[in-house]
Amino acid sequence: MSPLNLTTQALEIIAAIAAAPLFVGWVNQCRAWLQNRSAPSVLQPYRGIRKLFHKDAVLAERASPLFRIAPYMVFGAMVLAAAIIPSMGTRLPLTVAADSIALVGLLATARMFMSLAAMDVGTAFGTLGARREMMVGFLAEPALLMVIFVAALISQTTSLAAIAEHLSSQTLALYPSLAFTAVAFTLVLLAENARIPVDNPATHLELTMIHEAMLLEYSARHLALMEWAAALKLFNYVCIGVALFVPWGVATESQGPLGLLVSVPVLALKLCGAGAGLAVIETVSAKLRVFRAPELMATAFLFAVLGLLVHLLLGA
Amino acid sequence: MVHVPLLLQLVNTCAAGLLLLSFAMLSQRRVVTLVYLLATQGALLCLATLLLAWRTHQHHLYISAALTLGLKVMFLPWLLHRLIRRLDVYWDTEPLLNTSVTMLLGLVIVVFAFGLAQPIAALSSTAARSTIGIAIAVILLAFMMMITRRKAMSQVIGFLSMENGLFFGAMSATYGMPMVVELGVALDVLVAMLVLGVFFFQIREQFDSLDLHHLESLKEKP
Amino acid sequence: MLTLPTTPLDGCLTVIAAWGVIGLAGLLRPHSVRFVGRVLFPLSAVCGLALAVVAARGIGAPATHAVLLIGLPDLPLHLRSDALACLFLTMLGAATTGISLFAGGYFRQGHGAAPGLLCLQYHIFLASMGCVLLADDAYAFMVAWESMALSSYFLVTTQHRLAEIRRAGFIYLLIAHLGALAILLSFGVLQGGSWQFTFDSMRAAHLSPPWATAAFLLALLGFGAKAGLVPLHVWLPEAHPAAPSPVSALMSGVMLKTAVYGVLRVSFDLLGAPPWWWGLVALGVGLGSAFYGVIFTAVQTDMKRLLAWSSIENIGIVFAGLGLAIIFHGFGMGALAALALIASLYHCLNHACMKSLLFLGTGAVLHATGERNLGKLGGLIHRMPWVAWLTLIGALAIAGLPPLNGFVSEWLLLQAFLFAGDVPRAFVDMLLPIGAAIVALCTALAGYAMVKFYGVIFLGQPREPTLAGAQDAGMLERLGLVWLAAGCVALGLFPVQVIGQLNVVTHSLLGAALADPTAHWWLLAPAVARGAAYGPLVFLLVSAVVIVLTLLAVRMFYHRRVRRAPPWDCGFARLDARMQDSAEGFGQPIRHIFQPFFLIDRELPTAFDSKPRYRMSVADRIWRFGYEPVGQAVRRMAELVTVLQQGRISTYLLYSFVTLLVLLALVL
Amino acid sequence: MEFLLLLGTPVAGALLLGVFGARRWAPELNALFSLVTFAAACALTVRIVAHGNVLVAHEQFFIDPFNVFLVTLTAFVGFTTALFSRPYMRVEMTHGRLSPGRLRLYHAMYQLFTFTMLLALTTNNIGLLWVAMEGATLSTVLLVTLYRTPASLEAGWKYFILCGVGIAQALFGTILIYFAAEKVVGGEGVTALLWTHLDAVKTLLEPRVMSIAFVFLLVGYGTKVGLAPLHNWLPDAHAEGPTPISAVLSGLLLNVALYAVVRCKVLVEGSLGSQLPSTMLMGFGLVSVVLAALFLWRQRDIKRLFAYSSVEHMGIITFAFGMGGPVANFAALLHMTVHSLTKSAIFFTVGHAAQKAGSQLMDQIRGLITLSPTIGWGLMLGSLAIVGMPPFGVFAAEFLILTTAMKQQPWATPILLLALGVAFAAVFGRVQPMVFGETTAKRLPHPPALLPVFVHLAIVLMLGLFVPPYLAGWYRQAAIMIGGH
Repeated sequence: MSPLNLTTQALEIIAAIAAAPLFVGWVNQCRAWLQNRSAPSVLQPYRGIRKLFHKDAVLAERASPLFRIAPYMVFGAMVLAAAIIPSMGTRLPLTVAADSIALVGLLATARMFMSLAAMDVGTAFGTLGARREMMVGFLAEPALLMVIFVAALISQTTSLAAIAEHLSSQTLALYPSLAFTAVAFTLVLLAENARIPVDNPATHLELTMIHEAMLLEYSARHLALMEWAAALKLFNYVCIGVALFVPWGVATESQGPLGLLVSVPVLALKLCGAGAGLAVIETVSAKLRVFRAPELMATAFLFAVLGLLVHLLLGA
Repeated sequence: MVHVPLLLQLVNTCAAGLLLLSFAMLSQRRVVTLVYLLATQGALLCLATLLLAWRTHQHHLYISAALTLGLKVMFLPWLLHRLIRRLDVYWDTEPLLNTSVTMLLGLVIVVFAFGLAQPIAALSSTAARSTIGIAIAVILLAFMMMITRRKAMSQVIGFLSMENGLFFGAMSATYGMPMVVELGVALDVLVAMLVLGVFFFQIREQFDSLDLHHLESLKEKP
Repeated sequence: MLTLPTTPLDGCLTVIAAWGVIGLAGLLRPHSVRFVGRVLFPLSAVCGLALAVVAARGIGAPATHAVLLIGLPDLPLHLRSDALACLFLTMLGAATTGISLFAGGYFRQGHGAAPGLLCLQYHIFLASMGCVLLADDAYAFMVAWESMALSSYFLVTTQHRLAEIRRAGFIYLLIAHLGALAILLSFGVLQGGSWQFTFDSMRAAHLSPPWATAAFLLALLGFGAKAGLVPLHVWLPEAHPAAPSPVSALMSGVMLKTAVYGVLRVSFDLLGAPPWWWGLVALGVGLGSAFYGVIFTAVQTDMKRLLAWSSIENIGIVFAGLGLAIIFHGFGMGALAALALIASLYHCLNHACMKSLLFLGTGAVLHATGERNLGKLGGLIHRMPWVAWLTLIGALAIAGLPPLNGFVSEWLLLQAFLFAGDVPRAFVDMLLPIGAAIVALCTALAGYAMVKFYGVIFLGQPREPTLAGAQDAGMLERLGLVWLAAGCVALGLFPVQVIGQLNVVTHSLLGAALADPTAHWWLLAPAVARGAAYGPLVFLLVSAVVIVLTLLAVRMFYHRRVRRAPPWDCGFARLDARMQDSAEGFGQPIRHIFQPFFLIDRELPTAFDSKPRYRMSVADRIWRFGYEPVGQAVRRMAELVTVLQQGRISTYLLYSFVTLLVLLALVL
Repeated sequence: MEFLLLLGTPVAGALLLGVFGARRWAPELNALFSLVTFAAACALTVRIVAHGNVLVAHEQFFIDPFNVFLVTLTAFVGFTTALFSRPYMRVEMTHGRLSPGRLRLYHAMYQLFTFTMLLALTTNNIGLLWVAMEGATLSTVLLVTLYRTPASLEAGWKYFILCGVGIAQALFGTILIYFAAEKVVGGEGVTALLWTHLDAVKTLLEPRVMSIAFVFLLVGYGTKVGLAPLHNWLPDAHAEGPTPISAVLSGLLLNVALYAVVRCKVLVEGSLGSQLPSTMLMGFGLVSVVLAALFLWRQRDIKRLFAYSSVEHMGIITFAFGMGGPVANFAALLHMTVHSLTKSAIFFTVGHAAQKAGSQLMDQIRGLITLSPTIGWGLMLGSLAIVGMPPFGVFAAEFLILTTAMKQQPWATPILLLALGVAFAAVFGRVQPMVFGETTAKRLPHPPALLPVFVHLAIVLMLGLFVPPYLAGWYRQAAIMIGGH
């Protein structure tokens, strides 16, 4: 492992941790613009997190150690995920830790801990949130897996870095299968990150909320970590999408230090675009009833499998 | 036409008589008469045995004739009469199958029996080989009688007449069985009758009738 | 001073004999819990450990035979220990070590039968499982197989005073017996005209394809009945909850695997070269069972029944891998076949650990609370921390989460599915990705079910006041749980070493193996795909480092003040335990989504009920529409037959008469 | 010499007990006589093992491997049953179901019955065989009607008439054999009925006659074996008689009748040289197995249940003999042994169970295992053994039979397997609730005598895992002798 790779790795982790709230802020701002409201500052998420860290933590009397560990677990899982996803460079030392399947497993672990923590206090809200989260998750997870499988089949490997490298290294080729999976992935992204139409991060209306319901009992630093982890999660998903569908510009072994320098602004551009797109989707679509969410996920799953079949059929 | 000596003609006549008696028993409903018929059957059997014994100089046939006389002509009918009087069962009720049909079936069975007897008779070297068919017929008719009757008593009589048939068959085919067996058989029949005697009284005291429809409670409940 | 056994076979036999002796020793003082629990069961755990060690060393060793003096006059019992048998024996030994330790603390007075008797049945069960794995002729196999069913039946009906437990036992033994008859028939076909019933002669026999297929399908039927493959699974959700927990653990964790062993033995060893489409059958049945099992897992409200259904799911996954292996083997794709088979075997090992762990956990809960119904549990993590945290490991593992063991086999299986690309048969190559999708879906649903299982039992508020008195598990029980949990972790962190052993087995079965799976001791990288790798140790290390750093950072830069307060009640002051999600509630989305699969009987309160109550039960369609009609049919035939026996003597005489005439007519 | 002892003891016993049968020590005396008989049988066996076949009393009696093991079995089961009937009959007395007079009759007839069976087994003269069979019927009829209840009278009557008529057919069959043999053996009378002589010349016997004779013999003795559809007397007689009698009927009488059938089959097959007799036996066997399996489903009375299970097993054995060949015959003999041991053991436990519950209706027998573990386990293990669960001997026999069937009559195998499955469900489904569950019954005045049960089951278990070489060799000889082709 060359120093270059090490720096890439470190850079990626730090960038992810640092930029995740910023991305959230960016998405909110875009959305505000689209809905021509006066937008909060892009830095608003940082302020929120800082404020939370300063507050006293209030724990429910019945909270068990699991409840206190969960935020660190979730946060750690997201950081590890960020380390694996080739957002800037493909030669990451840590990719040996986990390939794309393990990545999905990692995200599942985070989800599971979050749900368990939500059930720990034993309020109506927590369990309700946990149930809905798992309900969305058990369809979103295989869908995501299928999405990744298509790319994996195209590039004959399950290592995300290798996939990105393979897809980026070749001249522009049209993969109809990837078109299907792109749709599926978008739906999964929305669902997994508690965005409209599946969930509405802005409200605390128990009939609609999923993610927020799980966090109700958290406060102060724990809540801060959870929020940060959520931001990281969104960031990671977008990066996965980037790595799978628009990998061009990512730094590969051949390009050396220059590639890395190039890849950073490229990534920034991609993220801005993605954020804007996300905002658009969230603006034009309406919140679904909770029980429509599984149908949406089923559609995603279906699209992903279709993509797989298309790939096998057309060999592309 | 081959000439048949007089004695054998007589034996055949006895055989015919036996068959006739079986038919009579098949149709007869008066129990006392059934017993008389049975006794007559025994008598004919005994006569036939004697004739054969005389013609073939088989001495042990005399003994079996004596057995027949003692057992089937005298003792058993006497026993049955006594039972009938003690339990006053003089009449059998209407048989399960009406008489004319029974007769017709009996005819069919006789034909079947004769057919069955052909290969056996063909081999037999005994004087009375032609009567084997009749023996089988008697057995099967007795069987039928047991099937169609409703009173325990008449069933027993059918059983005995079957014994007669067997006996006659043994004799006409092979001049009777070895003495050991003959005695054994006779003993069994005797014991059987005694057991039956006991039986009748037990049944009687339980159901105060010998009607078989009392004995239909043990069955697979649907 | 007994001389140490030389070959693995001798070693295994010694252990099995020792188990027999321990079992009989139980009859010395049948009612003394101290003697049986504190002396005999730990002893049998030691034996289990010995078996595990001996058998593990035997995996690499060449096959050894033995012929006992007992058996049928012309067919003495043949025994044989080869790689496959040794692998499963290792599993038996390892799982038994934990379970017996736990059982030592578990069985106590008033469990229906006397502890000594239970001890006897338990050890006969263990010994017969060992014999099943060692048997090398049809008779020995059948005897061991049925003794296994019988002894487990008695264990299942320990609390025979309850009607439903008797019913469970009856269904169990009936299906087991019918399955055994199918297996017997299959052996009858397998010997292929040699009429020697030793496995050697079966290996030598060359069957025509139709007969080979018949043998395979019969074996699949027979062993499937034991493994609980849909639609032969009906006994499993009944029997496993009925048994005492250590027995449930043994049945679910080990006994089901003997069925897998049987199928492997028949298809790869006795039959030799299975055609690819058998694999398709196995794959279909496996995936079907996995899916059917997991959706039922998600809606159960009885914790042991939930685990039983989850066993159906896992066995389904094992058979899916097995089918995949057969398919690849049929197409001559050696490496992939090896990969699939390894995934399947690996999942067997995993399931043995995690399912036993979970069943023992429920056993401890059952002891502490006397409750099996999820609706009456909750919040036990405060009362029974040991059980709770150890069970958490099992739950995470069975949900297939890295870096625990469940994930490894899932990973291997998905790899196998994924790179099946060049299967030279249309449709098949289309079907395989669907299979992968189903496996993924099942794993995700397993996660759902496990969140429900763990969350409802251990987290939240206690739903019953009585739970306040719950005691944590005793010393022996903890030991057992720790052992199995350690197994889960070890299998999760050191897959390479395990696969090194499994590779030997696959090589002996398929004649093919992975190139060199043990290239890096810390990195799981089967050579089938470029760059596809998974390093559990790194994974664990990195995430641990990150978590610790975060923790330290937070503590360094900020305060660590914590205040305790009642949870937020949305201004509604009387928030109580009843307002948590019930088990039914948690299963509701699954019921809603997969409605057609369930036979739901719901009783909803109306607005005007004076005392409204909600009752809901989910039944299995297969039982209603597959089994009950058969029973009806037999009953109807029996009714018809009874017409023959109407008690009238004349009729009986008529039968004899007609029989006589018919036979005479026949000979004429 | 042991042979006289073997046949003499029961006769003496019958006479003696006919006089003292009602005394307090009569049961012990009964058991003692049976024990002596058993000892004689063992001595005889030893002698056979040492010197091979023997003929005694001017060839009127002979012992060969086939019947010697049945003799030992009969004597053994007779002895254990006598042991069992000691406390059982006492309880019956205390319940007031028996008068001293009846007890005398019971003991006398019990010995007489033993005698007739031993005679039937050991005689060389097929005529005497017939006489002995009839004698067995007569001696048991009175035992079946021992309680003089309406039901028992009905059962006795049916037993008497059906078996009597059947036996009569058998007599005609015997006559025909004699007739056919006379031609060949010639000589005056007796020798033409001696099985040994017939066996020597069986190939010369006239086929047509022999085939007809076989039909009569099969129907005749088959009625006593209880082959469907001639079995109708069997369940009634088993259910209504005293339990020890049910035990010996199932365990011994059926065997003896089957023995007679097989002896005749050997002769007839020899003369015909065709498969006809085998086919008939297999047909009867299959019909019996299937019908019995279905009948089992409808039973309410526990003794009827096991009576039908006897029909089923007799069907299996008959089928095996029908298939012929060393393996099948071997299996059939093994099955005869284990069946009579297991079934009698079951009837022992059933007797005690019914006494405890005060009823033979299965719905009223509950929770035996809590009431009296020994009885409970006895019934449970016995039933598991009888439905063919390894490692009991019944399974070993069925394993051999089924595998041979797959080899020789593949078409029949699925039928057999299905029937076995159905029978398993029926029997086990009835037994389980009786053994397990709660109970309300109370203890008995006399402790149950369950030693016989566990001795029987132990032997059966051993035969399942290990058939002693001499026993095996003995079976083999017998198997070869009865037409191992």
